[in-house]
Amino acid sequence: MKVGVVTFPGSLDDADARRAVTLAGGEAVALWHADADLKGVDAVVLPGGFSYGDYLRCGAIARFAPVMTEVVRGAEGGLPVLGICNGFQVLCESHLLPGALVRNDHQKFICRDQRLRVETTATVWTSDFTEGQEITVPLKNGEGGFVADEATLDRLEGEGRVVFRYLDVNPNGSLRDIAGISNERGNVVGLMPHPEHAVEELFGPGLDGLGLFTSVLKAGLEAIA
Amino acid sequence: MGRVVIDVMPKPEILDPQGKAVVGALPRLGFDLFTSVRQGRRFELEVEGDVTPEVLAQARQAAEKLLSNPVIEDVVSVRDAAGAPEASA
Amino acid sequence: MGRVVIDVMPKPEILDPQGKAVVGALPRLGFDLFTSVRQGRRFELEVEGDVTPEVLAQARQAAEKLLSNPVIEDVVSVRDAAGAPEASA
Amino acid sequence: MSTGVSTLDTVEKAAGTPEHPQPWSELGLKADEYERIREILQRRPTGAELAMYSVMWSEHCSYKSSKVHLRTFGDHVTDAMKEHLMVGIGENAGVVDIGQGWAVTFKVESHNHPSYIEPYQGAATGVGGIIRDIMAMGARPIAVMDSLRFGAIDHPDTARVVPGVVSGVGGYGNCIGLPNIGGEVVFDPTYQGNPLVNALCVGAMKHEDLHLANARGVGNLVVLFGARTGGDGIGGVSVLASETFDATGPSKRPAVQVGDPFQEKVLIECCLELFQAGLVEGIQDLGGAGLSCATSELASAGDGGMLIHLDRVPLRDPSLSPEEILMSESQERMMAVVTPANVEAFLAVTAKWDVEAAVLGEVTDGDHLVVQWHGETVVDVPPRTVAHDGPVYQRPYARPQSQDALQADTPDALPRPGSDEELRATLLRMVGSPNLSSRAWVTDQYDRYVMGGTALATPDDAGVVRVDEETNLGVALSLDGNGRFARLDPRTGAALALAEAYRNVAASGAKPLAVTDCLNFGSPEDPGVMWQFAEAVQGLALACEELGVPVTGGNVSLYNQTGDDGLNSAILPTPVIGVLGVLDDVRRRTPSGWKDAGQNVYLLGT
Ligand SMILES: Nc1ncnc2c1ncn2[C@@H]1O[C@H](COP(=O)(O)OP(=O)(O)O)[C@@H](O)[C@H]1O
Repeated sequence: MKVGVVTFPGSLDDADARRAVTLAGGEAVALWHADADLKGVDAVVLPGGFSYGDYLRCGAIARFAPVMTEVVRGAEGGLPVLGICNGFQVLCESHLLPGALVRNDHQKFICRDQRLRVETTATVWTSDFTEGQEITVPLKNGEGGFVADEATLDRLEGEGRVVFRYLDVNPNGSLRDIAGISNERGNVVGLMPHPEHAVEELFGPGLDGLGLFTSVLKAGLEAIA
Repeated sequence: MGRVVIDVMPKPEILDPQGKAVVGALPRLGFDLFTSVRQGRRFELEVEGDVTPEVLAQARQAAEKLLSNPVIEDVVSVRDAAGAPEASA
Repeated sequence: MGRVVIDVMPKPEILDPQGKAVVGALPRLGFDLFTSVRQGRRFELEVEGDVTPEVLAQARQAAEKLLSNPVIEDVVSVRDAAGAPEASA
Repeated sequence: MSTGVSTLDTVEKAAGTPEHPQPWSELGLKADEYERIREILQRRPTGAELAMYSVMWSEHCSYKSSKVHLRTFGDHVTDAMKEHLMVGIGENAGVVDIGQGWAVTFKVESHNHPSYIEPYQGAATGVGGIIRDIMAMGARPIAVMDSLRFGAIDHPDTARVVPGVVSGVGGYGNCIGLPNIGGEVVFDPTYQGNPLVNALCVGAMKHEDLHLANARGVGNLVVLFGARTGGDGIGGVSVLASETFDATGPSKRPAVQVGDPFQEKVLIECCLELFQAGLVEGIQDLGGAGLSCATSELASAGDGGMLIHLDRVPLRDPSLSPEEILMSESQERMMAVVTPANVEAFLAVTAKWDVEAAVLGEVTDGDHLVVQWHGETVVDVPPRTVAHDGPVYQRPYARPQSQDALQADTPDALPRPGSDEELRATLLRMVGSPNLSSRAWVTDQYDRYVMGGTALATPDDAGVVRVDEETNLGVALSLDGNGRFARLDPRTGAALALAEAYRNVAASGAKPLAVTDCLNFGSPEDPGVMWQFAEAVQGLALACEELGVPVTGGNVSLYNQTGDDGLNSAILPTPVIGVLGVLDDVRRRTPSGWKDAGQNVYLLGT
């Protein structure tokens, strides 16, 4: 199964996302922001970083990259898409996911090993976890506060679309401790923490991040079977 | 050479961490008159010639499509820097 | 309830990476009229009563001391949101 | 003489107006230095030449006060110490062979004064500058570290400087995607008006990717690429600019530089693609002294001359004069030497990354660096005289009288905790003191995970990163200094700083291979400070020889003081030492601290 990882100018964790895909047993394919071409991949990861410097709003300029037209079209057709950190911001800016990410409430960049609860396994990116499973993955962001209006938050909760929730501490002021959400269909997931940095023993806080990548690979295999 | 000014502010109902930080810091510096602060963005766009209605129309489109995120922000003004407000929205 | 608006912009001679990023993105979205963009900040400060000269004076001080970094930014305007410009600097 | 350019100070004009008064003193040159320039050129310099010489002969660029002492490092390098050295002192950064076809390059550099003026941007551009040094060797940067020193923690100005510096280091490093794997934070009142911001970068490359900064091959093209050139950091030269401009004068010139880490990130990827495609003959970063430095150093290290058309430099501010363009320290720029056959492919790569590039000129068969402005020659100099043959000072130095009293005042006079209660209170006070407390408030603001190769970082004493994903070959680094020890005895203090960094690297399981150093001192014009400097260099050189690790490069920062009152207003003498070691498999690194109950604890050494 082929998983594409998009590189925008300013993407930083693109090589890490490709490594995670490979370690999970998939084939990682590098996608370039300026190509309106998904090279026939079966899923797409929008990685972390500071696309275009994130000087305007995080993800605001990346959203208009040629490759995003294809990603949006694919996502609407059911293609699994995962946005990590800056990728999550791009998904919100593209309106594939509701809400927005604003500056951390404490105004600083924060890097820490973050505990999360997996709130649902009903997405293609979390089927390999168990409901309520507690995992630890690195978090690193300056603008990670998830905000949306009350009605949207209620809908996300009601429809089981809150995918990850912060445990112990809310590191950035996200409303209702939300760390990650999905679209209605469950093929598009965005989260602020970095599962791709918890896939290799000794190079991160453990292996808890692998689950997202093995989930989508399994979903892919089932689709073929 | 003309110049268009665009103001973008966080929606009133949206959390504004920067504004909140400022309002907390002001009294510590002895500025005690302000009850609330919101921080937004101001863009200055330059054009070759005059600020025509066409320029203003394109500026408003850019403001709504790129310079602001409608989920959390409002475009509060698009105007000729000379002071004339936008023709009409 | 009164409101003061403060505009802070990067000094013209200082590199403005924000503005640079925007001016690079605009033509890709078909906005071709703009030759340069600078991005600054706009603050809205609220006070209990009216915007008196005293309020404006304190707002200007706050703008210079806290809201802007005088090494790289200029306070370009401090005014009553009702539109009246600042009394005098 | 054409009237349209009558304000332009050309070589032709300079030859005809020998008596024209020049602001050499305002530019920081001494009378004898100005005379020497006239001797070299056999005429008065043009304004542009004066600008180049003045900046390249400054303490910062020429090392004129420290040069005679720095030679000590070379004198104490044995053949055994050179075993792993591919490039030693003198290039942008030293290069160390770590085996399996891999090499690493690393260097520490200071950005002290700018960080006091504008803490965020000063620190940010400090990180940006050292990263470009590493890129210029052909390497991919893989990690950064930062060693920071501030004034008293309860001083009001510390509250301005500290958050700005920390978020500047983080802001640049995080945005460019380099893990921060360690550093120091120290508070001491002597750094009050003069904080130290020392940044280290380490990069890795395959042996064959090593690039050196020289302009060889007649006909090869000189390309400037990256950010546009603005009026950054040219405060001093405005005296020249105001001479060449009419009454309206130049527009305001910024005192500080603003960094654009996004531009630098793109520049890194662009450079690596250029290297990989074999499109670069020589490369040089633009840092202090900007184009003056890049052109004269490239030409000086090459085998011919160089012709530069300065009017082809892409400008951010069109009002800049030729002198100012030569001096501008605008960030995020690089200069490459490219064969004519490759230039099209070169420009295709820069275009792919949306990086602006301009062919400024070419390598010539002469032996002069010639700079033209719209066809008129404004610089015509032997490049070596600018870049390498600057003045060398034998500054007087002497051990200050006060040193005896300082050393006689031993800790024996200090009160000792006498009871359990007092011991407890002392311990609590120490744990809570600014210099011993947790550094998480700093390190939590730095990304240590990006690139996925960090095997050790905070709170460990050494940082460890992987170089090769296949084999897990990697490096360990530690950056340490102790100004209080160095103040008591500069020779021993420098040796102890080396010993600490060396121990930290060794304790992580790595084999220490090489050393970089940033020597932060007060004014070299004070014989007491100069003595501290000379002693520290001696101590470091001897300790390096003892331990068998060579100094591969570094940086000297002088004039770190807030007044003219000699040792009383100088900072503590602060040699900051970085040690690099190699691990064949970083998965076998040893973290500090014990992990499980029941483990035995041993104390080693004396
Ligand atoms: N400025 C800094 N940047 C990055 N890491 C830092 C910085 N200061 C301290 N650290 C890291 O924090 C940890 C604790 O630092 P410190 O208390 O100085 O340790 P020690 O006293 O053992 O040398 C170390 O891992 C060190 O590398």
